[in-house]
Amino acid sequence: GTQPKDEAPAAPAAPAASDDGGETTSTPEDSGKDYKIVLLLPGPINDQGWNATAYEGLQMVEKDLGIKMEYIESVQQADFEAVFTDYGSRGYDLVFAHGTQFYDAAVNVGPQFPDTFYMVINSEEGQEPNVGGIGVREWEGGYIAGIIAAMNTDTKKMGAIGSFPFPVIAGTLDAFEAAAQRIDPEIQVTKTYVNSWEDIQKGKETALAMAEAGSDVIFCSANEVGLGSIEASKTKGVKAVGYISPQNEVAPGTVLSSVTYNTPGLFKGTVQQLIDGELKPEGVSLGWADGVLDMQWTDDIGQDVKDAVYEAIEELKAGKIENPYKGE
Amino acid sequence: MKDIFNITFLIALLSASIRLSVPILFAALGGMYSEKSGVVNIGLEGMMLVGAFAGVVGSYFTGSYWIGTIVAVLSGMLIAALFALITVKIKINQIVSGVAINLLAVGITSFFYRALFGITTVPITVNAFSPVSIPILSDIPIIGEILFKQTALVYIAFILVPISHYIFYKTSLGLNIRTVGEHPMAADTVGIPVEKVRTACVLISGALAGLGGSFLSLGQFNMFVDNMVSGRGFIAVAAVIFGKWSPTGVLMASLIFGVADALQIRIQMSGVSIPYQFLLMFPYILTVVAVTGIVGRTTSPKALGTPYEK
Amino acid sequence: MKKFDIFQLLKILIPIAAVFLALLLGSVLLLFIDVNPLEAYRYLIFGNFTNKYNTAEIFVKSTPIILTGLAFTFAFRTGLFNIGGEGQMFAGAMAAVFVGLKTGHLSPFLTISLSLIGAIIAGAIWGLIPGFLKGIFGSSEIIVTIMFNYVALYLISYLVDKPLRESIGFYPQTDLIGKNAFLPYVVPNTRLHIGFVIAVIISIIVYIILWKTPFGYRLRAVGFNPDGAEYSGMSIKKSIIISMAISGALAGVAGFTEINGIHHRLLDNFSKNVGFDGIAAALLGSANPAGVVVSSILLGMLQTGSNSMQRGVGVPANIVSIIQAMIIILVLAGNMLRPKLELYMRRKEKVIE
Amino acid sequence: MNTILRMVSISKYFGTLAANEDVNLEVKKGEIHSLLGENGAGKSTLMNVLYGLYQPDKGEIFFEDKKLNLRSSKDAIDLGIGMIHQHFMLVPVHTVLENIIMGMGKEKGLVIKEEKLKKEISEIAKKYGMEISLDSKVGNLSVGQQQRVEIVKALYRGAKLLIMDEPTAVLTPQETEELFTTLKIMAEDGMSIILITHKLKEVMFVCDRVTVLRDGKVTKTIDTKDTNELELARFMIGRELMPIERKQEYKVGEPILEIESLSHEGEKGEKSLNDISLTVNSGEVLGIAGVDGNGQKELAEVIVGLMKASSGTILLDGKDITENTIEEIVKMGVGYIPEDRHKRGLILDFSVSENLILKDYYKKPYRKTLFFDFNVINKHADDMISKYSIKTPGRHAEAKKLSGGNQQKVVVAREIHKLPKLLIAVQPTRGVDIGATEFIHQEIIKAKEDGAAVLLISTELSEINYLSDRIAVIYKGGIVGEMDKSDFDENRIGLMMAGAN
Ligand SMILES: Nc1ncnc2c1ncn2[C@@H]1O[C@H](COP(=O)(O)OP(=O)(O)OP(=O)(O)O)[C@@H](O)[C@H]1O
Ligand SMILES: Nc1ncnc2c1ncn2[C@@H]1O[C@H](COP(=O)(O)OP(=O)(O)OP(=O)(O)O)[C@@H](O)[C@H]1O
Ligand SMILES: [Mg+2]
Ligand SMILES: [Mg+2]
Repeated sequence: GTQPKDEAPAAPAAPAASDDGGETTSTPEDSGKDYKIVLLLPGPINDQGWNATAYEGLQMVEKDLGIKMEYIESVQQADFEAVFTDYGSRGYDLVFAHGTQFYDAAVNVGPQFPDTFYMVINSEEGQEPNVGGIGVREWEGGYIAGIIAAMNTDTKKMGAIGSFPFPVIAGTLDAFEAAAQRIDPEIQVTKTYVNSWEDIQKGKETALAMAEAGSDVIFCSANEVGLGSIEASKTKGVKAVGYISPQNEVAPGTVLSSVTYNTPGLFKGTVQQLIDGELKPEGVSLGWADGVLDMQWTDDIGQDVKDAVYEAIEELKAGKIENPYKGE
Repeated sequence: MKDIFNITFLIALLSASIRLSVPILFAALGGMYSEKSGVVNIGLEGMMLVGAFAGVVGSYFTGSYWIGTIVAVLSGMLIAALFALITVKIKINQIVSGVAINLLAVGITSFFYRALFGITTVPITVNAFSPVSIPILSDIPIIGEILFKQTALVYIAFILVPISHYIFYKTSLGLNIRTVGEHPMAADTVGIPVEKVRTACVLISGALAGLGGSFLSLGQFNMFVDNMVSGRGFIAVAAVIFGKWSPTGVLMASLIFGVADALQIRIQMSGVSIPYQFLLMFPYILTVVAVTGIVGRTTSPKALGTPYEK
Repeated sequence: MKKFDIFQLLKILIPIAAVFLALLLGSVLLLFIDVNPLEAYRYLIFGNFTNKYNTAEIFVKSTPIILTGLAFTFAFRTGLFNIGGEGQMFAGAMAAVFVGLKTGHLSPFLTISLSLIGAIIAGAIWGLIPGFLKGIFGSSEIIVTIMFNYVALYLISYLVDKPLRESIGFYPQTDLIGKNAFLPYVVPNTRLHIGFVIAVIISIIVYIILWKTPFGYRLRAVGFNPDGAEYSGMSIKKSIIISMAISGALAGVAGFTEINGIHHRLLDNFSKNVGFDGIAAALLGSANPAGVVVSSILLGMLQTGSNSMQRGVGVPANIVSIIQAMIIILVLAGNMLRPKLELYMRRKEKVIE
Repeated sequence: MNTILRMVSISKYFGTLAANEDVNLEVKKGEIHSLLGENGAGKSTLMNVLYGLYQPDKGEIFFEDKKLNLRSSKDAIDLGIGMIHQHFMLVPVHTVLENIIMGMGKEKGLVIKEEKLKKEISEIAKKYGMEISLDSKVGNLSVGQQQRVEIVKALYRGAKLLIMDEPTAVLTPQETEELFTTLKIMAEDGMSIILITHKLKEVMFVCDRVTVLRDGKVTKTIDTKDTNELELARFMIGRELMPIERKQEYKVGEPILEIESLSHEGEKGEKSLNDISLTVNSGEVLGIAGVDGNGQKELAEVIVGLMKASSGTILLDGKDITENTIEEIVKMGVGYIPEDRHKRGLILDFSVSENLILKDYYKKPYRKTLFFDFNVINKHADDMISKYSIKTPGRHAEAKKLSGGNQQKVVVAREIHKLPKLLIAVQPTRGVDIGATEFIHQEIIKAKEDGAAVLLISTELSEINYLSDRIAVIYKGGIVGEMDKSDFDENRIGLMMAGAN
């Protein structure tokens, strides 16, 4: 089963000028390509979403940098500390932990193994000496999805499905709504949660119910559940916005376009920093401005939509838009 | 909320209920065969998962979703054969065997998916069922919309109910199954091969659970994703008990569960202020209430759960 | 004398052979994905013993399994199938967190005791309701406990989403419980907390209750033959309710050890499947407390071992669950076949003599 | 007469226990052959081997001069061997029809043709005088009726050889007589019958030859006309049976149990007890005679509190106990030997020693503070085992491992040992061999002489006659007559039991 996790990838860490030699962990001198790097995934690797894109990152690192990364999947929350401890004591250079929920454990274990760097994806914090975080402003993706959706609705009703009310998910749905209402304040967005990452039938039925109640664009942030919502949109002849993975091909004609995550690039960037000795124990937060998010367009999309999207992206890059989610 | 409870809403609700109840109905009917013969089958979940996976594999390699469905049935039977071997022949506790089968099914479906298709970010899609409108019947107002514009597998599920009823209560085969489940020793003394009957019933349960799984992957979708059964097999186990081990009872139980689930989704959308988690609980609580209020003292097959030893 | 030894030896040899066979089957899959089975199994078996920390993890893992295993055992011995260990553990966890959050400032002994009591009560209630429905209305405890697993799951989801959400209001999880409510570690620099000791003590208590007291005698009598128990003047309803409450309480303690010992806060889906592992442990251990402890440790070892196998040679998680399932099946099959083998050997011996 | 069955040198082991060892049995065509032996002698085992349920470890079976290799009872049935088991092999929730035809799919087709089957079955039933309603649920039938279902089931399958394992243990004299008439008709038709019973009188009356088993071995095969009851008993138990003399006069004490217009309604509202009034005094045995299923079980269970009376009062020692729970009634000193030891009397999975404290488990001295005192419990068990000569591998053996007769002794020992004020004994010697019967009878008399009031409920008139000081007859839930022992007349009572006045 899939574990609780936060949803979203990020991209090549900002180049960020390295300060003094402080606490960097890997030693550039002996970069004889013999790095020991591992990727910890909270769920199964073929979840068609969060974990699967991480795996793509692993493959990219291997292809582009020639460094073989290991991975382990479905790591249970109860085992986080044990796993960190194990890799620390075995002298790994870099441990990727693919989800914020790893952060506490990383902070607890980190200090015992100063030679290992723990990089927690989706964490916006880091801690001396060796825990870093790369947060992804996932809501920025939701925002763009909201614009695409809003410009394709006739009924002025749309549906947004989330897995769990985690901040990233809730923020994404909220941003989706905010963007849509910016386009047209009359638009109503129905938001629901399914408490699952994998119950594809529930995703489908939820989207069907939304369509039956008048929504004509569906958006979903919940891994496999999203495939269910796309299937429902196809059945009902309404539209969907693809998310995370390039999903245009899942249902051509139904998926308007996909907002995708460049997770692979994010891994590559971090490994590059390791090689360059530039890893820093701090948290960064990445979004459109950092190339973490991307668009997969279909031919059905008109130029007006593209223009509106690019305009919004520019605003996001400029930091002119705030995350509508403020926590509970 | 205002315009929600009208006739279109009702139609939509009931068709959703049917879709949601069909996988449960398939598996629960299967579970009923197994339980009627005295074998508790907690492994339905795993058997469904195997069916869901095998259906996609079959359709992928042959291009035919019907062949896919047959492959699903056969694969369900294959894993059921293992279950029968360990529970009926070797007589390992049926509950723990079921738990092990579920664990195994999660593992092998995921393993073989990766072995065949690699690790994908977008799932492999295959040919799958599309809804078939039954001529004339589908034109009946309301009912036609709800009942007769479904995929072929839905019709099969519902036809299986009267067929099972006939088998259980009108044929000697059914009598033998019931005898084995009530009093295996008595069955033995009249020459009914207890272990063979149980094995056959477990195989049937695997076949039907496999069908239920393929309904998910081929009837509702055209793809397999890990763990896509998501607990429906456990609900089916409950539906067997809830339905008092009778085909019509199982049908009712599955439908009630389907309605509850469909309703839950719609209430959540209507924007009521009940936390959504409580709505998600609703079908489960309803089952408890129904089991307590309606079913009452259950009369399970007497020998249920006990391996037969001379 | 010689006879005795052989049969004692069989008790150990057969499970070992069963595990060996399971590994042999697993190695086919491993070869298929180009992993050297010998190396993988070196990690599986010895991976845990390379350092103190990993070895301690075995017991960390087995702690909640022992408790949910005892929960199943207790109900099983009194004629009930409690499939709800998972939900009862969740209930215990909810209470433990609540108490830990509210009383974390008290002295460690006090706050830990209160958490434990809270978990016991909550688990007991979560078991008592199905017991009550069974006793009064005859509702199948199997169904109700399965349903209650889901209800508990969603209840946690609600608690961490709304009322108990961490004070900064960000993640759907509770705040950390007070430091004083953390279970003390028994081996330094490991995560082995006192919960393991508690679990072992509880298993002894369960044994004593069931087999050494009139109270347990009565519950068992109702379990084996309700008609006979009724005839001798015992109330069946009361017994069922009491048994389920105790069974639930035992699983509730697992929630306590997981929260106060490991997670220190409540989150969605924590320690998933421990309830089902407990069922396996109970039946692998022939539903007696000593057996439960031993088989829980074995399952714990299997889990940590397979983690270490995953880490060591990159065996995917799905093969791990296949191997685990095979081990459970084959060890139980071995147990079932042992008496037949013994009989066969005994008879042979008799003929020879 | 030619031989239909020869079992040669049959051995069958359970674990290391030899249930049958080198047993030879020969049955001729058209004969009624009795198989005799104490509880646990190996009779049922031998028959189960013959019926294909057990595979023998050694030996050969010849049926109609063909050597058999039976793999299951299906094989035996196909050859024309029928068996009526000691414990009925009927499914309570099935109808009579379903019970009769179950397993016959091969012969009768996949689809059940109800009307046709009913006609065929009714014909056979009529021929042997065993009409039964085919639509009733077997669970609602009396034991006697169930017996008929079993017989028709075997006949319908076309048995040439019919094995009957203790068929008369639960029948009334009339039913037994009817059964024997039927058996004789069958034998005349050329059918062979193997009859297992513990009642020597029946053996002498109906059987042509007898084979006696002891400890799994044959001790004798003999024509009934060449032997007598006493000799048969000696073959069985290896010693003389010495019936004890019964003192005819007795001293009646205070009334202990007083029942006033007691009624009870069953689940469907039918009256199972109808306005019963009875008194049992200290120091006497009141025997209740009656055909099984006429309210005996309800009478006993209402008194002890297992069922609730719908009207009337029950006084124990002058105190009204009508509304009391069974727990309270047990505590007031009521001993109860239930009709069905497997269902009520024992926890079969508990050890002998545990079963012996079933009603006193929470009392001192078995308990010290919160815990059991196993020294006391074990000593108690050993005492009981030796005093009541219970044959068991040991006090720790599970009750289910004991033979039926020894299981009964455990119940009797437990209920009598406590010196109850009131002892309710229902069918106290059902299925028990003559040695053990004799012993149980002695114990009941001893209890009475020690001052207990005994309510004896039995379908066996000889037992009623032997033990009772006064006798009442129950019919359709009401008492149809009461008499002193001196007025005992088997015929008259038999008629009253059948409802005649
Ligand atoms: N399935 C079995 N497993 C182990 N032991 C058995 C089994 N069946 C019978 N026995 C033992 O074999 C012996 C013979 O039993 P059997 O039932 O044949 O006796 P029986 O002569 O029919 O006695 P009864 O008069 O009480 O019916 C007994 O000691 C009994 O305990
Ligand atoms: N699992 C077992 N192990 C050992 N002995 C057994 C077992 N099951 C049954 N027995 C014994 O096998 C014999 C045959 O069983 P059966 O049920 O026919 O009882 P029985 O002795 O004939 O009793 P009853 O007189 O109550 O009718 C009995 O003596 C019983 O105690
Ligand atoms: Mg017998
Ligand atoms: Mg007997």
